[in-house]
Amino acid sequence: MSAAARKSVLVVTRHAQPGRSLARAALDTTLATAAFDQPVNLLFLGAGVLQLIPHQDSSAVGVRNLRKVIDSMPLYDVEHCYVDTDAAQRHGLTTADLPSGAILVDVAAQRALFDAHHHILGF
Amino acid sequence: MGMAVALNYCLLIMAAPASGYTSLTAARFGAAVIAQGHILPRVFFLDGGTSNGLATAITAQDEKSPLTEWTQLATAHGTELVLCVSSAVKRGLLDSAEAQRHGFPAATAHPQFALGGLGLLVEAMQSADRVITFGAPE
Amino acid sequence: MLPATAFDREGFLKTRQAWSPAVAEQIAAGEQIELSAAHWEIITLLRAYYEQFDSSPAMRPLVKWVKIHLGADCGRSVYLLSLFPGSPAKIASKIAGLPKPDNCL
Amino acid sequence: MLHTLNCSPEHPALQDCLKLLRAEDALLLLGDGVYLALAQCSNGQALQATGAALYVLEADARAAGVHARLALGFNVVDDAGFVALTERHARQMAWY
Repeated sequence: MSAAARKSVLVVTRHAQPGRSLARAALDTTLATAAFDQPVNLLFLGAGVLQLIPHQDSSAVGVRNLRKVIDSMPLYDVEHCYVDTDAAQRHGLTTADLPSGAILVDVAAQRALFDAHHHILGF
Repeated sequence: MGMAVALNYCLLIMAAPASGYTSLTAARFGAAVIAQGHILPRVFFLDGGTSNGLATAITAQDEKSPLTEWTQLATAHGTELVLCVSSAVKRGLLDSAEAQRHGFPAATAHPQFALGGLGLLVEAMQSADRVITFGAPE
Repeated sequence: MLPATAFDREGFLKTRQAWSPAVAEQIAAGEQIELSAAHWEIITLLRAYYEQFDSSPAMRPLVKWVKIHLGADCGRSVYLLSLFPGSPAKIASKIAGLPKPDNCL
Repeated sequence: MLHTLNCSPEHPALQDCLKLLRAEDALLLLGDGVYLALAQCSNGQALQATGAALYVLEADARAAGVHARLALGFNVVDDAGFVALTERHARQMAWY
């Protein structure tokens, strides 16, 4: 498949975890798309930013630590992820809390992301 | 409305059949896509959506069964129905290979659904002109 | 030697805590692999990956992870294939006592 | 682009959708989303203010009883109409 023929995918993750498995599904889809060498970006929108709270310890509930998996994205060559500025502020997340390579995006920049990809997957 | 070219569609289903009628809407949409002259080579079921492939789901006689709607789509038009394998096995949906691997006597996924990796979604998205997602609030 | 009941049907350790270097040798023997220093480098890196990212890597991130830590000569899929023929991410994870890399990846 | 909204008027997804909705977009209400098309729904009025083309899926509107008390400005589409919306718009975002 030539690079020009590749279709880019924007994954929009809008739900918090560990309450819902959708957050995990969004991340798995992002990683799988990247693992198959297809262009993909991940946007944390609304309550989705809550997935980024640092120092998560899910050992007592017995599920995988989602934030740690999020931190592996650069190894899948997903160098950047996009984070809803308003929602981050609303939930008290600062730049220091975010994964390396995170880019804060206001509504206009979020919309530009929507328009810049071939497909959008809403989780 | 005139349509110049047939488009290639891929559906991504996240809605579970028992939590509302979104999966019925999605199956109807799939049929309408084909009726309008487009092609629908693959429907990918992810997360709660994988329950659409549960062979043992019982629907009341006077209601529509999502399982029947999906399998009719597959039978009539050759649409491939793929359940994300890790979402599926978590929910007890096993094909005969997975059932054997985990030591269960029989498959619980309907035989017209295949278990497969997210790579099959990635592949479908690459060839699709349209990817339409169906999710539902819990 | 751990009994067969310590492993699942595909030979992955059921509990990560049961792992030891001796167990790694046992699993590797089952895969017809004799562990060399080069194998151990990768196994140690894989266990560090799991510690940091709470998941077993797919092939692509594994290659990159190895490249970061051992340099470009080792951070290549052919190199990993020569050590763990067939499916390096899966086989090396198995020997390192980690869960099977996610089916979906 | 096409937005589909499948949640009640009280759900936070609506606020996110409202922020991203542009006048050149289309929005199709599905499932519990059809309640936004009720006359008198203030959130429905906020949707109208975006200038986007607003649609309600016929089967779902009927199932909810909304078809009989639809606000002006919401167009009813059947399944073929839904497909036509996806023909016209290359991208879809599902809000739920």
